[in-house]
Parts: sequence; structure tokens; C-alpha cells
Amino acid sequence: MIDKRLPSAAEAVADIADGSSIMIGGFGEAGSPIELIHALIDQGASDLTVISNNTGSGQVGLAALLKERRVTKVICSFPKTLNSTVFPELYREGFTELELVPQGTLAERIRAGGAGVPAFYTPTAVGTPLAEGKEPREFNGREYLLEYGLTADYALIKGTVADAHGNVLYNKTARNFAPVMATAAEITIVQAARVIEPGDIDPETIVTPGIFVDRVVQIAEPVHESELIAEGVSYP
Amino acid sequence: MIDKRLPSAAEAVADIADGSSIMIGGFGEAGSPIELIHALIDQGASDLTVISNNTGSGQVGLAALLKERRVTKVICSFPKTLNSTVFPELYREGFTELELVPQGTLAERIRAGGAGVPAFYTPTAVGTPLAEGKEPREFNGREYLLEYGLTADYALIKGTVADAHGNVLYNKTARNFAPVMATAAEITIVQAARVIEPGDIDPETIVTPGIFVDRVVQIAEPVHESELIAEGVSYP
Amino acid sequence: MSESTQIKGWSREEMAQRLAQDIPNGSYVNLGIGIPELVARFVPKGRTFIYHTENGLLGMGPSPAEGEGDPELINAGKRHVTANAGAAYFHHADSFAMIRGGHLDLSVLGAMQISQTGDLANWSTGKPDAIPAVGGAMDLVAGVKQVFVMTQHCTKTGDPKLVEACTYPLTGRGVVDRIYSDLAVIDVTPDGFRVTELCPGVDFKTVQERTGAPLLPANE
Amino acid sequence: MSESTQIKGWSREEMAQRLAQDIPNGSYVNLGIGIPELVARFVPKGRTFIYHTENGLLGMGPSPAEGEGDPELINAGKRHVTANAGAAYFHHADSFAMIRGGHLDLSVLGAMQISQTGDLANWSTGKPDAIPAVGGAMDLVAGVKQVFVMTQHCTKTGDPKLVEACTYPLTGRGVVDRIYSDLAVIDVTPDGFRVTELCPGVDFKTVQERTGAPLLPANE
Repeated sequence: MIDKRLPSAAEAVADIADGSSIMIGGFGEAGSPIELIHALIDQGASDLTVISNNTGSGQVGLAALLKERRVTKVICSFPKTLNSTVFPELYREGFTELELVPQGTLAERIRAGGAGVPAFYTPTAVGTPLAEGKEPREFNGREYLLEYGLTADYALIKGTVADAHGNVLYNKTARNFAPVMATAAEITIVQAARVIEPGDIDPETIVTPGIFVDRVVQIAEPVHESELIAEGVSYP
Repeated sequence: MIDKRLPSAAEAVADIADGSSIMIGGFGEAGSPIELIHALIDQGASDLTVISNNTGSGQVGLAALLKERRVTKVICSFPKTLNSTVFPELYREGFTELELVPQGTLAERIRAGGAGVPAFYTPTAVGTPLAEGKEPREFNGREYLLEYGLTADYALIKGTVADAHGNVLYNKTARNFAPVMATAAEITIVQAARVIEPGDIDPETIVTPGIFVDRVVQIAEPVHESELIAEGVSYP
Repeated sequence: MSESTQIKGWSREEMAQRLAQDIPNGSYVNLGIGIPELVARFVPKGRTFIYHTENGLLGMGPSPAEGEGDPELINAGKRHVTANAGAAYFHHADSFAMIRGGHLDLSVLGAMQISQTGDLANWSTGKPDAIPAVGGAMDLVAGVKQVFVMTQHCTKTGDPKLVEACTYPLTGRGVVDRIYSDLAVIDVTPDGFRVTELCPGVDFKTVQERTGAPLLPANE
Repeated sequence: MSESTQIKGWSREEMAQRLAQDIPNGSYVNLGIGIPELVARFVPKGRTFIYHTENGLLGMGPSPAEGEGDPELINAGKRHVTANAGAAYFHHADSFAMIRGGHLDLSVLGAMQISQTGDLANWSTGKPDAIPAVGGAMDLVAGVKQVFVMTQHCTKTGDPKLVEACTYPLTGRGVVDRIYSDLAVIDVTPDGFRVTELCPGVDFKTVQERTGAPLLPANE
């Protein structure tokens, strides 16, 4: 019997230690595992490195985790949000460090980390300020930069359907970073609206095979960032 | 209107020129696009470089293309088959050159070729004869080898269902190399048992998005290598 | 350069419409956030473009009716969109493999500056207090087959955006193929900027006065 | 080493059964073609192993009934298999990302030679007329967390397979963790081969005589 289900988000994130690196799925609010992030806020771990495309909106989810001064570094492609000043303030104050990575390089570095590829070359960012400090190399007359695979201690991701083996399906563009993050973390934690028995998902359609997933929690009615923000919620 | 359908395998392969490089999907007979290969045999192009995991069985499909002395180089991980002497004879004779690549490195090189990654590092084959001539480099105290992305002029692949935009689904382990080959070829040609209208495939389940596919041919009842071999068929 | 005559150039919609005419049928297109999104409204009759949004959708359709959006079906600008028949969802590594691997035919982007050698600056003012945020812009210009820029010819303060050399931090070096401004359609050629087409009622001299680098006239 | 006494060691089935006892519940396992496939028949009570086959299936089940196979549902040995509840199909790049990325717990492989430093040779005799064919063996030994070798202790001609240094071309350097032969279970340690368990009725001296490198006794 293999059963990766846990009864609550709190139990799923209980062992995350201070200083951990955490990949958090989502592009804007699509795919953001808000309930897992809120459980992490409640749990208390600090000095975290967060790898995520954005830095959250309003004062909920990822933005709330930042606001609680729990994140000392973000690795991110787009840390600006119209309706949030949380990250800019922490960044200007010098509390939270930023490693800015082009979006496609971020995705590819995470994929490489999960695929046992320590480094690869990419044409992205050649000739720009983001090439600074990076090792250039020419292939077939074109310049490329060396980029390194990225791994993390944990990944927090959101699916729609998961089974007890950890197979996961996603909803539309909420898929975004989750499938690659699941491969690149030591412990991958999935929240899914429906958690079902192995065999109930067509094996041809599985996006994240269970080998990449360690813990599954059912969050039957996940909230959306935009709804919480519209309601003026500030977590906790 | 976008419609990538062509009426026959013959028309789909008509422009393949002498000297072309061709990726051919399949692992053993699973996913082998036999009807497209047979159309290529009929078409006559020679001096081909074939990138495929195997070298075919019996005297049909890929083995038949080789037997017709049309392939001067194979890039391959496992060019041995119990029931075929076609490749061994051409190889010993010196007619067909072999570039032997570990299976995972072959898949990753093809993916890199399709993903605009000119080169990457891998731990596979370190310390073995297949590391000869490859550039080593250490990351975090472990040795890796530099491997180059692989592209081709054409890819011939087999799906079960495709639509007029070139979206493709596969059957079980017939998926194997096809999705990465589709990304790495200038022209990707798909044979599928059912060709349907765009919108008739759930967008969550598409394995190969149409952007990677140039031509689609319906082969309603594709044959299997093992059936042809059992019947003693020798193509043409 | 700071001549104060009011020039009536193309509107944003007219720029989008003009640009759309140059996209062949069946093209795979990524439209940047903002003005470039307007292009989708002006697909010429008889043509179909397939829109890619880098957050993981090919076959993006128009915005849904107010209140009918799915918060998890959005574009790169994080606005609600729809999926057309034949659409496909995929993850970010696959999405940027499409971009970096040269599978998209066209990227339409906005610009802060474009140099006469095709350098593009469109992600940062480089000011010390700016929060740097790059998103997918550097990947798009490095990977997509053709890069069109759609932009007002000058900044709000009247400074030229087409310049000899960018002063803002670059998004990519030598990446822009063509510029659609409110005043003209301008190609980036090995010899520099070449005016391909003038907005009706706008003359070459006027465009040159508002451009920070020499312009070549259209090929005769 | 060429002592002609008949030694009755473990049968292949017994080797498989012995090996299976050392696999923890819930392990993700890749079984090499040939003898290693036998392991799947001996899963200890109360445990579930999930089998990966590198051609693109996780959750591989047993062979189907004769004549009921799907020619497109095969394992790495190209034999018909089935898919268990909870299985998933994926393409080769994803499959070898699992392998190379260290996601599989165990790979069980056959061997031609194993050196006392854990080098493995199992893909080529290196003879000039041999058709070289490597498949996924080099990827498996480079990527999977633990590598167990399951093999007859000696070749058919009585030569030792466990040696000081391999003479055949390597599959990987320092990759083997443990060897299950017909005579013993042997760990590859920083000090060399260490006998962990002897087949009942087989003594240490007998195993040493059939081994081409010094053996250490089990830790007392």
C-alpha cells in the first residue's frame, strides 16, 4: 500500500525548518497554493528562500508570507505586482534579497535541477545586465550563457485532482511551474481539490507522475488570491 | 483556417531530399511510424542520417529502409535486435556509420535541440568508453560530460489521435521519443489512426501541441512490425 | 526634435491593424502585455493566427464576458482569457522551450528604446530604486523567429525611442526586426533604421526629427 | 579458482526473492532486462513497489495473458506488460529525467563484471566485431539512488565476475552498491567487497575461491 495522503495542510508543512528553500507554484494567482502557504505562515519557519515566479498580491498567500518577514531571499522573474507593496518595501529595506532570473531560464533551471542536469547553456539574457557574472560560450557562432540547475528542499504546489500515489492533474494555466517544481524539490507537497484512488485517473493524461510527489492534502474548496483581496483579507 | 492534413503518406514525405537527417519515433515496434517509413522507402531518398533508438526488426520498417542502403549514418542507443541482421551487416561492411548515444542522453539531446539549448552537462557515461572525446567538467565535486543538442530536418512520428492543427495523442508506451522528436525537427510529420477537428481533444490532455507539427496523415489501421514479421513480409 | 507641431499619427488601433496585415496565415504569435494585445482584434479576413501565452497556453482566445472568467485561465498579463478550439495547456519549461527553441513565428512587444542595431530596452529604467522585474521578455527576444515592436514613436515627454544606442538596460542585443510606431513602419536593417511606410499625412522629415538616429528612406 | 566441486547456490528465483526482501515498501524500482525481472515475482507481503520502465511507464504491471498484449505497451526488454492502477505514461526525456534526477530508489541490473570499487561492466564485450548497444544502462547507473547487481557469481566458463578491475568496457564507475549472486550477498564498501550473507551451505572460502578480488567477512 502506498498512500501519500495527509489529513491537513498543517501536517503537510509541519517539518519545514528555518532556512529551508521552497519552490512555490503559481503564475500570479493561477496555481498559487494559498492554503499551503497559509499553513506555512501559521507554522512559523523563517529565513526561507522562496523560488517562485512572482512575489504575491495584496496581503495574502505569498505576499503575506513575505510581509511576516519570513523570507530572506527570493529567486524570481517578476517581483512586481500592481496591488502589493510588500516585496518592494522588504527589498528596499534590504531584508529580502532578490535573484532576478528571466522567466524561461527560471523554468529551465528548475527542470534541469529535477532532471539531474547540473548546468546548461541558453541564449536568453546575452548582452543584458542579467548576463553579468555569467559564463559566456559560443556555439555555432552564437553566444550563450551557462546557467545552473536549481533544486529546493520543498515544493508547494496546487493541483485539481490527485491520487494517493501522488499523480496530479492541473487546471488550465494553473499548471505553469508546478510540474517542473515537483521534480526539483526533495519533498513535494501537493494540495488538490479532489484526492482520489490510484487508477481513477487515465494514465495517459497524468501531468505529474506520483514519483515526484511526497505528500498530498485535499483542500476541497481552495480560495483564490483575487477573492481574498476583494474581501480585504490580510493574512493571518 | 489552419489545416495541416495531407491525403497520403506519400505526399507527406515527398520533399525529403537525399542527405536529410530524420528522427524516427519508436522504441522497438511501439510507436514506430511504419507507414511513413515505407512511404520514404518508396520515395527513394538516400544518404540519410537516421536518429532513432533502435535499428528495426526483420525486413520491414526501419530495418527495410536500412536494407535498401539508404541510411549512411545512425544515431542510436541500441542498434541490436534479436531478429535482424540488417544493421550489423551494413555496419561491419562500413556502409552505415554509427554514433552510439546512451538512451537518456539521446532523449535529452533531442529535447535540448528542440528547446533552444545548444549544450548541457550530464553524469551519464562518465568513466566509460562513451566519454571519449567529450568535454568533462566538475560541478559540486562530481564529474559530468558536455553533450550537444540534436536537431534534424524531419521527424516521422506515430500518434493515435491528431487534429488538423497538429495536436497529437499517443498510445501507451508508443509515446516514447515522439514528443521530443516533434520539437527538434524542422518538419515534423505525424501519422495518426484518427484525425479529427480542432477542439475535439481536451486541451488538458494534449501531449504534443500543434506548434511542433507540420503535416498530419491519417493511417486508419497502422500495421505492427511484429505482425509483418510473423507474416514473413519483406518490404518493399 | 522638440518641435511642438501636433502630428496626427496612427492611433493604437490603427497601429495594431497595420501590424496584423504583415502576419501570414497560420502564424504562431506571442503578443506582449499592453498595446501589443490589440493586434488580436484586427486579424485580417481569411487568416488564422494561433496565440501563445508564455504562462502555458497555445490557442488563446479573447477575454471572456465580464464575470465569467476562470482565475486560473489567464494570460501573461494576468488577465482572464479563453481557450480556442485546438488549444493546448502545458507547463512553463515546455512553454519556454517553444519560445527558446524558435517555434514561435512572431513576438510583438512594447519598447522603451530601440537602437539602430536592433537592441531592445523594455524591462527596466535602471534607476537605483526600481524593483527589477523581467518576466519572459528576454526569453522572447532571444528565441522567437521575428520580433516586432509596437510603440509610440516618442516618450510622453517627447524624447525619441528610436536611438543610436540604448541608454536603458537591454532586454536583448540586435533582436528587433521591425518597428510599428504611430508615425511609421520602420525596419531594422544592417544599415540602420529604414522607413518602410509612413503614416498617411506624416512626412519623412517629421519622422526623422522625432528619431534619435539617422533614418533611411524606403527602398526605391 | 577453477575448483570443480559442484556448489549448490541459490537459484535465480531464490536470488530474486532474497533481493526483494531488501527493498523497502513504496520504493520506485527499475528492473533490468533478464534475471532482474524475476524480482517482481517476489514482493514481500505487505509491501508495494512501483516499477519504472525507462521506455515511458511508471506503475508497470505483470505480463498479460498470452495473446492479450498490446504491441504498444511494452517494457524496456520489449516484452508485453500491463499498467497497474495509478500508472502514468510519459515520454523518454521525462522518463530519463526521473532516472538522471535521482528520483528512482533502486535499479537492479545484470553484470558481466563488477570491480571491488563498484565499477560495472554490463553492456559490451569490447570485441572489435561486436555491435555496440548501450540502451539505458549508463543512465540508470549514473542516476538511480541505489544500484543492485543480480548475477551468477561466475561466468559460464567459471571465470569470476567480481574482480579487482574490470577488463570489459565500463557502464559506470563506482556505481554498484550491492551484489546478489548465487553464492552470497556482497556489499561494495570503501574497503572493497564485503560478504554480508552467505547462501546456506556455502562457506566463505568457497566464495573467495570464486572471486577475483579479496573478500572481507561480514562485520562482526
